[in-house]
Amino acid sequence: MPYFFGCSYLDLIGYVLLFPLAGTVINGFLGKKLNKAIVGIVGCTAIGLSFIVSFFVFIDLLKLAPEHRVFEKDYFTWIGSGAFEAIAGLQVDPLSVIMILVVSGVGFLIHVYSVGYMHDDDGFYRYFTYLNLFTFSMLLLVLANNFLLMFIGWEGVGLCSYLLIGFWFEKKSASDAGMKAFIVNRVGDFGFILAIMLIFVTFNTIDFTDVFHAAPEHLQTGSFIATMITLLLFVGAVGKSAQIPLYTWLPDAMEGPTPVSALIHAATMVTAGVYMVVRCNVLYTLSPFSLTVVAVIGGATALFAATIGLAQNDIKRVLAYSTVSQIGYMFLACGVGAYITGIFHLVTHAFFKALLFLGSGSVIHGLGGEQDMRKMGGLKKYMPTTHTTFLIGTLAIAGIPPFAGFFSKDEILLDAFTKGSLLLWGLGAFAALLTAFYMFRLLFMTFYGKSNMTKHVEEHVHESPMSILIPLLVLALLSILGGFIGFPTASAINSFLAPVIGGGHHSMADGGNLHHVSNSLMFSMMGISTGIAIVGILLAYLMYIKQPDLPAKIVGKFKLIYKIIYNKYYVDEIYDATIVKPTVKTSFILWKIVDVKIIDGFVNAVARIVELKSEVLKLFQTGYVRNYALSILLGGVIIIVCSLVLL
Amino acid sequence: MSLPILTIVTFLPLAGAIWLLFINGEKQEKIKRIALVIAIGDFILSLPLFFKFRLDTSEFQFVEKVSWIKEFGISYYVGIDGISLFLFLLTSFLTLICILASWNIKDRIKEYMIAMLVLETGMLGVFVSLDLFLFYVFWELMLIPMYLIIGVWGGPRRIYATIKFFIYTMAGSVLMLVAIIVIYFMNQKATGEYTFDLLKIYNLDIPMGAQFWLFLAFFFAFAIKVPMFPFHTWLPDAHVEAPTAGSVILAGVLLKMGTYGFVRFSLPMFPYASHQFVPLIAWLAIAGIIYGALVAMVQEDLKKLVAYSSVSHLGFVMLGIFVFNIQGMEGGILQMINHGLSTGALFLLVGMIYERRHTRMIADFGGLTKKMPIFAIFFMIITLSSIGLPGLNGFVGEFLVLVGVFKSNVVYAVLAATGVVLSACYMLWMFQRVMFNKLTNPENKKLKDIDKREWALLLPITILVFWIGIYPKPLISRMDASVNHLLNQVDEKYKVTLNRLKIEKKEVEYAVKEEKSAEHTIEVD
Amino acid sequence: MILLTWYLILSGVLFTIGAVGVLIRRNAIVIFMCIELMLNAVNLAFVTFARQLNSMDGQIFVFFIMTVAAAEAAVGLAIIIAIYRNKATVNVDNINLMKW
Amino acid sequence: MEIVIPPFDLKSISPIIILTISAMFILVADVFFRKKFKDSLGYLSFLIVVMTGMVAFTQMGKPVYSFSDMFVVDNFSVFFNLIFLVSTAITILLSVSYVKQEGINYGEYYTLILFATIGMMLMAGGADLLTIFLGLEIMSISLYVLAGFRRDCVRSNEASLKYFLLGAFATGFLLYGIAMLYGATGTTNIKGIAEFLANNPALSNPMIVAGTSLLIVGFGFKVACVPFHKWTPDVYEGAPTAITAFMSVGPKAAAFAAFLRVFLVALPAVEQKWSIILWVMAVLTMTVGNLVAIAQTNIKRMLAYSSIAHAGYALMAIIAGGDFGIASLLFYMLAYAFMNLGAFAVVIVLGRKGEENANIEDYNGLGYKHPLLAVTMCIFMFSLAGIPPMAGFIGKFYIFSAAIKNGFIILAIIGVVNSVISVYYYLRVTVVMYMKEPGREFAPLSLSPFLILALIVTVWGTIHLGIFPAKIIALAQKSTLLY
Repeated sequence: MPYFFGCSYLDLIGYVLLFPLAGTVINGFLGKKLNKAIVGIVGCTAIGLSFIVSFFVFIDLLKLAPEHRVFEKDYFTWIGSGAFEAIAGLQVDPLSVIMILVVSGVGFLIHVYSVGYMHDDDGFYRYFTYLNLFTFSMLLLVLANNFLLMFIGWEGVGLCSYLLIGFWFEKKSASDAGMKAFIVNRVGDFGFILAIMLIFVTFNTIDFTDVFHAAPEHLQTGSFIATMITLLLFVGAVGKSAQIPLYTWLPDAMEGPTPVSALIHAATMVTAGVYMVVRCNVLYTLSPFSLTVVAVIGGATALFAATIGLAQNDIKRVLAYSTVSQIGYMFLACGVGAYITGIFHLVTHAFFKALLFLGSGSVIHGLGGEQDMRKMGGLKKYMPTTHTTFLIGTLAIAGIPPFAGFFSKDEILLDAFTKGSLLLWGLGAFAALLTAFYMFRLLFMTFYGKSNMTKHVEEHVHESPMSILIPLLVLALLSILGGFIGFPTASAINSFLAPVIGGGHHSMADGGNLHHVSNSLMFSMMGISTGIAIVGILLAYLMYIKQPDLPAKIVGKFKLIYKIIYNKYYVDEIYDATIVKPTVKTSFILWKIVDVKIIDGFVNAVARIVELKSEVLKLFQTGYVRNYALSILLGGVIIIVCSLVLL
Repeated sequence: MSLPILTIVTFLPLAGAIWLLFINGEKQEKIKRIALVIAIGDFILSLPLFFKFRLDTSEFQFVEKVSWIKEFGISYYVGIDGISLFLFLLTSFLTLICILASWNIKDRIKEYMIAMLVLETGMLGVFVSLDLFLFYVFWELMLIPMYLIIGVWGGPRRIYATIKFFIYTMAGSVLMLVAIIVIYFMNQKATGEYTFDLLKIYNLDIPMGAQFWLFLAFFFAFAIKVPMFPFHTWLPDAHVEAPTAGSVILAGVLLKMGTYGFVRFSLPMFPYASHQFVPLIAWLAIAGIIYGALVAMVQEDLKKLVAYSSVSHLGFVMLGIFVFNIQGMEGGILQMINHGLSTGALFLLVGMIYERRHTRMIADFGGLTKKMPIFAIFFMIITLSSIGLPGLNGFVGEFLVLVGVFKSNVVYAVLAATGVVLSACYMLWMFQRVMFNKLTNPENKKLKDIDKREWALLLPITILVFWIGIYPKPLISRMDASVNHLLNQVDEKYKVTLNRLKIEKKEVEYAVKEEKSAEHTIEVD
Repeated sequence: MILLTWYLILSGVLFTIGAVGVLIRRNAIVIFMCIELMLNAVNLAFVTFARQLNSMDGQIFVFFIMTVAAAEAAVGLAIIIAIYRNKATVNVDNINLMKW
Repeated sequence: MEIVIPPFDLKSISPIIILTISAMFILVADVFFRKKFKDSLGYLSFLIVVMTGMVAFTQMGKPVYSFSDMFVVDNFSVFFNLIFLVSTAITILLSVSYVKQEGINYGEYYTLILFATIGMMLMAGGADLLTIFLGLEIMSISLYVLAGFRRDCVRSNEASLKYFLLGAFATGFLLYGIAMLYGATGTTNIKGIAEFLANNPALSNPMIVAGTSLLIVGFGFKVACVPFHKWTPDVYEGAPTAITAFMSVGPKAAAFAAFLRVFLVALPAVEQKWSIILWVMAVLTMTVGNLVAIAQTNIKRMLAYSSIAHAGYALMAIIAGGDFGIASLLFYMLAYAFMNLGAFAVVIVLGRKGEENANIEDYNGLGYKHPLLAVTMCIFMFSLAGIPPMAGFIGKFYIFSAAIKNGFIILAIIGVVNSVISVYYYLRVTVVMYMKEPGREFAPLSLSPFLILALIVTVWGTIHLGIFPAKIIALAQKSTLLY
């Protein structure tokens, strides 16, 4: 077996972080001087290398016996104050390995893609600096061996998304979106940070392993503390993973460059919430209530976002809402206790959603920046490769076997049905229908039917360069095969992740979660979900290919509903009216009235009173000798009287 | 410690100031150079304190003691421990930065530099003095140069601002003077010795009633300096009118004197009262955190915004100090330093664009990033550090404070944590309006990016920002011993008082019982 | 035989008259005379006490007071003359350049 | 029977004798000097004062009584004598060029100053109400004249008239008070009174109480405390600046010396009455002085009110009493002498014949026209405001400590609050000097070597007493024993 300087590859885990960081530093300091080719190469190699290392780490981990597949490496004490100690240390276990593989793998492809996509942008080096920094933070997030270090990555990815959303900072909408993303995430982090403190106060440590070991002894199931911790953590997850009620930033985030949307707002960052929930599954298992909350929020979001997706015309926004909804699925899975399924869907989703975004990017690129689907159509003949890959992606997300999405989504629905309730299953199933529908709507509007492009655009439209197409092809491949790591059931991923679930010490608790499900049920489920998907597709076909005037009619029928959906249920407006505006107004009052008028007014009033007194008192100094004499006499008399009588 | 390093570091600037007195004011370059050399020298001299500092003891180190006014038992008694060490270093560091930052001041440069150096001596003195009287002398002494700096080199409303600053601060501190004298005589009654020696007075056990009033007197002095809500209104005025360097010093060091005072004097001398006052102070601090953040959000003047953000940040510090546990205390001290660095840097940055554009109105800016990318990078980093992004200095302090607070009172912690969200709001919003969006204002079209000098100003601070953010151990480990000792000291004295309380209560009950039984007997016969 | 008390009362009355005079008269000279009156009231008191206690101190004191009064008179008149030179008035109510 | 001549020991009053003789000599010499040599009279009297100072200093040590207990030389009086001599010396330094410039360069000027000094010394050393009365009169009469020394100037005349009339008026009260005490106790000797009151009921005796109150009126007038303060601003404004400086320091100190001796030695039995009265007076004095000073535009007048305020602080020392109180008063008076004389010195330096430039606006931008002078003024202002490391701070600190030590904490708090108020108007001077642009050209300074010397001495005193007060404090503590 290949060893590196005689030490196991696990010891090299640090390099997974080091390479992206190095890339960041190089591009950050020298990028301005270097020419674009080098910047691109540096950016890509950094991630490429860390992918390779991750791969070897993965291999090494496989060599270990399943229940020993936990490797921790502490570097230095980051914060140590009294009993509180936060170590800068990394933890390699099946879960984190899968994550780093996905992050660095997909990340690498998207870096390559970006070289072509961003080529004409003069912020090129800036872009790659941010992107590398993001990859670093994301890897840190998944590799961290304690909550606080994870929090660094957590906020780091938030920062990068802020920077990248606002990458074209001269566009106000872009910088607004960036700010919105950061602040909404902060709201989530507010919960997260409180959770960390609560964990520390409860367990007197914030190290994953220790906490998860201690948890079952410390807290009995359903205890208040456990619920509080998990809910607070979930607040963080909701913020990061754009779930109800904090999802509003994600669609706006589409202001950023498309590869960014692919990497950060589809494949990796937004799924951090799911990762965190799974990482803390031990805690969640201790609190059924929180689990229910997670499931319900997930299911609701899945459906809610899907409905919005129906009526969007901006190609990226449709994908954004589908992302929100897909993450909803993942939480749904976690919520019903099928953590592994959640991760499974996370992985497949990473593949096909990245693919879809990159595809849409290719389209936008080809159309010279056009994002409105109503101005597209019939692109099939112009950009065949893009079309093919995009089709694959769409099939995958719609859940048509044997594409990746099918297996994961189907498993989620199954779990929802078996472990959850019919309601949850209903939510999921209906969302699946809608998903299939709006994704194919997107596909048809973009690639089929007659072209609605302007002449000008039509002349220039072209297939994208290789650097864009190659990543598409690779991802397409993954979207096709990705599903088989989770099939047949009781499969690789299950057994591989099993140790992580339940803190590893009572292993296989959840591992073979499908054993006790009869095959008949399983296959009927598969049938149903496939059926649902196909129905959705047919609907889309009917409305957007067969009778293109149908949508208009329907809209005409349900004007109100359409209007509401089209305006995303006015959620942004509601937030603005109920939270943003009042806050600003109060602040103004506090400043103009409380601060200036009352507090400072009081201070100045004191001074003025003193001056006034002085003006008055000096008038007693009349300048007449006799008044002076009088005051002496009176003074004397008063003193005598006082000393004789009063005192 | 043979070499009186503290004295040298403290008084070197004063010596420099005196030297400058005798230099012709026309020779601006020369004057600037001398001042700079002095500041650099002072900073370098202060570094050994950091490296030679012994981690294993809570004793005061580098101690020097010389009788000053024997008749009153006043001595020149200086020394530092883990609590003052960093504030001391911060002072010498920031003064250096400030003198470099004032390079473009044209008029009365001589007087300016003299004021700066005298100010440095005053500030350093405050942090090292272990004699109440000496402390008070430095505390007041440092007012004069600051008053001149604001008043002479300040903006249009400088006179109002500076007089307000001076009198407001003075009003607070005179009560402290009375309190100091009272303690002095109490100690004399108790031990028969006339002394202002802080360490001896630590051992004085002050009756509870007296503690209450004495604490209050000190509280006003310090709370005004911090400034705690609602004693903060001098701060925005002073900041807005002060020249850049003035603001930097004001935010970076002067405010810390208040918080430092609480740690060094109020807590160990009046443990009982401190505990009694926790609710009041905590709520004021929380009010400050939220109020400061909200008011900062809607400011139109950059400096005002930063000023109010200081109110908010120092709320954290106060909260951390008054939870009486190690995380809170260390977080608080660390946060003092962080705030000194990041807010100081913010004022520097604001000063830089002010020098170029002669306006601080946020509305006049926008899209600067296009013209000044490097500036933008620094500005971004500092902004992030001030909103406490993990990995930068701000986070470490803030988080430790929150942990400490959480341990003692969850409600406080939750309320305080909202400050984390709010700070992101006002800072990022400000950043966006200044640096992002289209560069519309033609005035801004000809802006130049930062030059070498400004690099030299920002780079060291940025490095520290990262260092403290990523590897704060060297700082925290130096605090540990002292903070632990302080907390134990406070705790023990507090317990003693409590026990006395119990005993007295018992006696009362006992007496009552006695009477009862007596009456009973009477009834009997 | 007249009780010493009467002398004291007389001196008190004199003193009061003098004081009141200072307050109500406008002419600097007259005011000064009133002050002299007050001093003489004091003298009377001293003498009375001296008599009562039959000790000399009081009477000696009186001598000193008279001397001092004389000196004061000299200076005072000089001052009044000086002011008359410049202002051609000795009415104290017109002499209030300096006030507040 | 043979007449016993009580022993009298001239050595004990040697400073006074020296001064008297030289004063008279100057008076005579004046006749023979031609106008342009008149300065030498100034130099001469300065030398005399310095010499006297040396002699006086040698008297430190064990107390000496003489003239049948009419006069005492104890450290207390010696310390005060030094204060007087310092202030006199500095005043003379201020005067030499000033009198020339004002055209009042007559020999009497110095003579009178010296006589005033003699009066002060008598007051400080007076062990008998008679001596004190004499000293007070000698001092006052010379001052009446000095106040009106600019004969051609109406304001000067007015000043002296007001001072004279009111001074005499107040003397009346003082004397009546003495008379009553005499009547009640049968003696005017301070120790005698003390002994009598120690053995007889004091509080119940209306005559003693009334007498005490009348003494308060008399001394209160001299130290200018409310409500007997009204003459101060007018007289200070009208009098020649040098004399104003002198009056604000020497006579005030002398009055305090006598005040303190009489009340702490002779009338401790009545303390519980007068301490309350003085308490109220001190509060009124501080507050009124500081408040009204804020509204002043003329710097001499402002300093007049500030001196009233300082009288209020000094009263605290008497109220506090005890060694601490006495020592603090001694120290405070010395510190006050330096800083106040210094401030007036600056005023004189800026003054012109005719136009005194005594309006605060006249100081606009001084900091940049005459930086050094401005710095000096700042030092005095900060010292008067009681900001470390100046003498004023230590002085205030000392007095407040005394008050607190003896349990007058409320009084101390009122005191410190007042000193905050005072900061406001002292700062205003520095504000106009540094933060306002010069309104008009400054006339060239009238700096004579003597003035410069005076400035140096005062600055040195102000700072030295601020930073190294130990020796003086020790001396003051040695001088607290009263006999």
